[in-house]
Amino acid sequence: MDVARIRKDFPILSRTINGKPLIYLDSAATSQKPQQVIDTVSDYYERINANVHRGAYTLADEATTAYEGARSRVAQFINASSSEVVFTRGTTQAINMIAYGWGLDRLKPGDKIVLTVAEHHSNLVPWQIIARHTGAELVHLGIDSDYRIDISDIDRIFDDSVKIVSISGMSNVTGAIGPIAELTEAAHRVGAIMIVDAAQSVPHMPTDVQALGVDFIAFSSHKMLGPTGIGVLWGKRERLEAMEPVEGGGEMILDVHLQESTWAPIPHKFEAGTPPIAQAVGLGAAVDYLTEIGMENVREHEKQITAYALDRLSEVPDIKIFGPSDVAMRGGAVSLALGDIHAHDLATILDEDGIAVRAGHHCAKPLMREMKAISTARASFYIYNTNEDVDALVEGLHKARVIFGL
Amino acid sequence: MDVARIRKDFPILSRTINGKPLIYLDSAATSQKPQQVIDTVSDYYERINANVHRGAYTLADEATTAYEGARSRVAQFINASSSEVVFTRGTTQAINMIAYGWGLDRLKPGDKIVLTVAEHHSNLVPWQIIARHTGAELVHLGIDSDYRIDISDIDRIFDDSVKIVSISGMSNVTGAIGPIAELTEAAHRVGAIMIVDAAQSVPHMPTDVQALGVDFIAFSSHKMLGPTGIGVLWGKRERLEAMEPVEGGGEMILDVHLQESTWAPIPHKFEAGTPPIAQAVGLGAAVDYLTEIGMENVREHEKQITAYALDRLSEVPDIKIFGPSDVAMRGGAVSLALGDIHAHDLATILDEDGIAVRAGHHCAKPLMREMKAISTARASFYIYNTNEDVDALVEGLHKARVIFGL
Amino acid sequence: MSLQELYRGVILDHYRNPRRRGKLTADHIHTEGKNPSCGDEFALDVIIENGVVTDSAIQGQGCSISQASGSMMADAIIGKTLDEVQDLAHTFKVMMTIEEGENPIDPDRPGAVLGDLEALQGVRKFPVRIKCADLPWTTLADALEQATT
Amino acid sequence: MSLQELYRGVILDHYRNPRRRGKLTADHIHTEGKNPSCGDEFALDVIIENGVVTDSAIQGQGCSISQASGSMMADAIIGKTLDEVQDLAHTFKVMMTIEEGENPIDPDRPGAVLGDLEALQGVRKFPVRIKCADLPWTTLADALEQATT
Ligand SMILES: Cc1ncc(COP(=O)(O)O)c(C=O)c1O
Ligand SMILES: Cc1ncc(COP(=O)(O)O)c(C=O)c1O
Repeated sequence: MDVARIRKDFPILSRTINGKPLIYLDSAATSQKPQQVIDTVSDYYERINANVHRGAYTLADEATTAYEGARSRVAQFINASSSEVVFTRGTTQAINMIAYGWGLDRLKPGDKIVLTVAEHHSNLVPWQIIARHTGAELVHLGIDSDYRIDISDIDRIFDDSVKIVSISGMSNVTGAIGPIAELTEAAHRVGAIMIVDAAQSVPHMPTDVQALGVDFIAFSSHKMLGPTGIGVLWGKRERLEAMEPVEGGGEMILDVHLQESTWAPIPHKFEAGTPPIAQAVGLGAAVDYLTEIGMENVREHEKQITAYALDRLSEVPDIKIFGPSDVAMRGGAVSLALGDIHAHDLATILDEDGIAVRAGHHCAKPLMREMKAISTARASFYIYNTNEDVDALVEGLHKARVIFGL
Repeated sequence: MDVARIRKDFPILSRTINGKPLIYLDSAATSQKPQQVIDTVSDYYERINANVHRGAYTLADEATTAYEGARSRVAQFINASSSEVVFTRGTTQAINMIAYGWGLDRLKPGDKIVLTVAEHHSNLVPWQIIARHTGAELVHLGIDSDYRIDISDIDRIFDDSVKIVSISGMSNVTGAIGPIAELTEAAHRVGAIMIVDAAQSVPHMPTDVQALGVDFIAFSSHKMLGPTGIGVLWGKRERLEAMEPVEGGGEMILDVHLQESTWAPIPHKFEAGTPPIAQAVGLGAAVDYLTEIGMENVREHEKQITAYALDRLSEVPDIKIFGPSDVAMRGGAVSLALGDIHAHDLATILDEDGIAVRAGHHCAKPLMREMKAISTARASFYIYNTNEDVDALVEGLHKARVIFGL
Repeated sequence: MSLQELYRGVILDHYRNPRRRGKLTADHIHTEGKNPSCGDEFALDVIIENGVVTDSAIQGQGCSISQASGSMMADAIIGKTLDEVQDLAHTFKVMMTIEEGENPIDPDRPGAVLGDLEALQGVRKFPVRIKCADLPWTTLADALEQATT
Repeated sequence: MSLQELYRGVILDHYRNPRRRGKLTADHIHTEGKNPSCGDEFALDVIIENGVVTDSAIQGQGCSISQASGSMMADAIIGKTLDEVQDLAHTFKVMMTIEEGENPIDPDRPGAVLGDLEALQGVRKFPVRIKCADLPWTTLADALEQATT
């Protein structure tokens, strides 16, 4: 994998921040975009733009072909069939769609939804809302001392009352890879559906939904080189067919009468209204870009850089790292605290040197409480990051220690 | 208004279709985009791209400023305050948000939702879904012989059981402008909330939510020169504050615990997950573009071209036009049928000359039934259309008559 | 000029005077198809006795291409065995570039292979319209599947 | 160098040794503020007798800027009349470019106008952080509103 060549594709990397070249270490929040993706979107608007699915003229047909072509590329990317790929606004909307579409009519008091304390708010709050509407109960698996999900108790927890299990494939805070295989086995044993919040895993490692064996996964375009405003809900055909659409409107119907309507086949029944067309086309280009590099190579590159980062960071006095130390068990999101320096101050100090890291609760407040951290600074890596970026980070941390008199 | 100069801003207008210059008459489905909007989106990705609201570094701050700046420009465009502007995926999602967020907890059997037979599926199906969940009842106002909403019966229909009224500001099929003032008065008299599906009206005429006096409006960016993948829900402050968020996730929370959460203030409580950031910024540029032209001028231009079209089209033998003849009562979406030529065939014949018109039910099947039309061809105009475009359309219709031996 | 090729006289004739329009009363198989994108609808009644199509009738509404294709199809299948109907469908779909194969049509002997149906050849140049021509054939495929299970 | 200006010794001192940290027991006004974007939290207890602030205490957690600003504020308001506190808040917000006005600070006489609070001047160069410095002052504004209604 030729990182130097890859970097040339990302126009933002030639920007300077406070007079220093940008060192972007916040890809877990959102990734940067290669020129190929940016140009694909512009080109769509400049040459093809029309509404999809409803037109008998050339442009409308080209737009539909571009939109549906993006769907089949995304499907291929995760080894799924096109009709199982639903375009949503993002991971968050996808999870909400499952919560409402699967949960609202099916769940009843006493039913259980199994989550973990390490989930992103997007995989906590929708279930709280559905629990309130249905009387179902939320159960949360804990984390162990290595920041991984503790599954020692699952035999006790999983009984027939468990209807839904939803956990993240990779934590956006600790980087820990989730115990998908074990939980899928446990979920299916009791007849529950298994959902993976794949917002962090799909962008950073190969994903094969057939091999995973789960029922639903959700991910976002903007974290995998694609445009904002679009994400993906993948579901097994029979699950999608059995699920109710949440939103009603144009495109998702077969027929509409004044009092009632029938739904289009999947995936369209879940895509009410004009979809994010240009964004889908852009996501298609992002998927092409990643496929060209090879997701195995993406994963290897990130393992290497994360190992280097964990190693170099351990040199810094007063540092605490929240996450597994074995890179085989984790992705490239590295959360840390440095002495009594607040993460927000750390971010400001690093920003002076052009280094962008996230500071805060990373939309995972329950996990922060669990880890007894109010906020952490997080550096996260992607295909355009280098060991030199890590060096700059380490140097910045040393500087922060000096400024704060540590 | 200098249409020739405006046309130069739209790169797609220099495209040829089947060897002929594109004549785009489908802006009611989606509008074309000026270079200014396309470049704003590219520039965002090339220079600023970061996730919003959660960053302490320069890029994240710039991204947040760009995103929130777009919100305040949209607010100004409709004379609202920023905190009342919620970014959604589009009109469809906005209406669904009101249906679920206002209706799910409040409606009960016997309550009525007043709609019309002329609504777009996006303003029919969400209410059917909520009616099913709550037991509320749907009541539909009819249309009169001039294709306008028949309000002769509203005194009988409006009583205390009416809780929600939702109608379109301008029909995407007939072009008819909705009786907003009369229905708002009737709705508020019985304590119901008044919603306007403004998908067709906001792009084509000045909108002042203060003057309208309604409770909610919904519209889509892609129909008003902006990117796909984003739309707007505007609501009166007290209404938004009283409404439940539908989707849960990041960004929309104040605090999250394992079992329950509290919501951020409006508008954020309705924006779960990473929002369509680049799309918001693009919509901001679209709003700037329209403001520069002046919405009064947009409306005047469209009245002129629609009057010309209605006049020229009436020359064509065997034609039937579905919509009001007085341009003061209507916008620029002109639906028509030509003898026994199916709309789909008409669209194909026109496409041979580069003319893009929509054919079908226009996501308004109940209205089509009401009008006893299975499908119509629809030409719709925007700022870049000229009388010559209308001439080409008329010529194409004559040609279709010859091909079909009329 | 390709529009002329698309809208040949025989197509407009089938559109305006559809053959076998109506419903069957004797025991029959009924299947329906829709093109939600353009609103075309088509329904087929068919009677199959001893592996041979003995009667057919069609209902529906839509564009000239879908309706003419259905009218021609309803006529063409009469008296054919199920295998022959399958062959016909395949030949049609190859002509329409829906299935793989070499175009079976001989330009020097119009109508020799598919009869009236050959008039739909012009649709090949209008990819958007191919699904219109194909709609009746998906209802036929459904009917054949019902007949053999 | 502007980072040094931002993180002056007096700020780090207030961050690490916040003045008036704790809760009041006597009758007092309590207000709270949050910056959801960065997680900063701040809460203020204040006693106002005869139009004069007689006691204050602070709670909360967050970055050095928000916590130092709160510590300094809690000290600065003691003994001031409500009008004087309003003036102080306005002067502070002008210094932070949150409200309009000419920067009240005289660089030749550091501390002359706002005391320790002047150390927060450096925040002006970090627009992202201005809301951190301002957080305690929004809780103060809420407290003043409660006191006067
Ligand atoms: C009147 C009307 N309402 C609602 C919509 C739905 O808008 P969208 O598809 O952008 O959600 C449209 C456009 O398709 C429309 O014309
Ligand atoms: C693990 C995880 N889940 C869900 C999300 C939500 O994704 P989005 O904000 O794109 O909807 C994120 C990213 O913010 C994430 O990291």
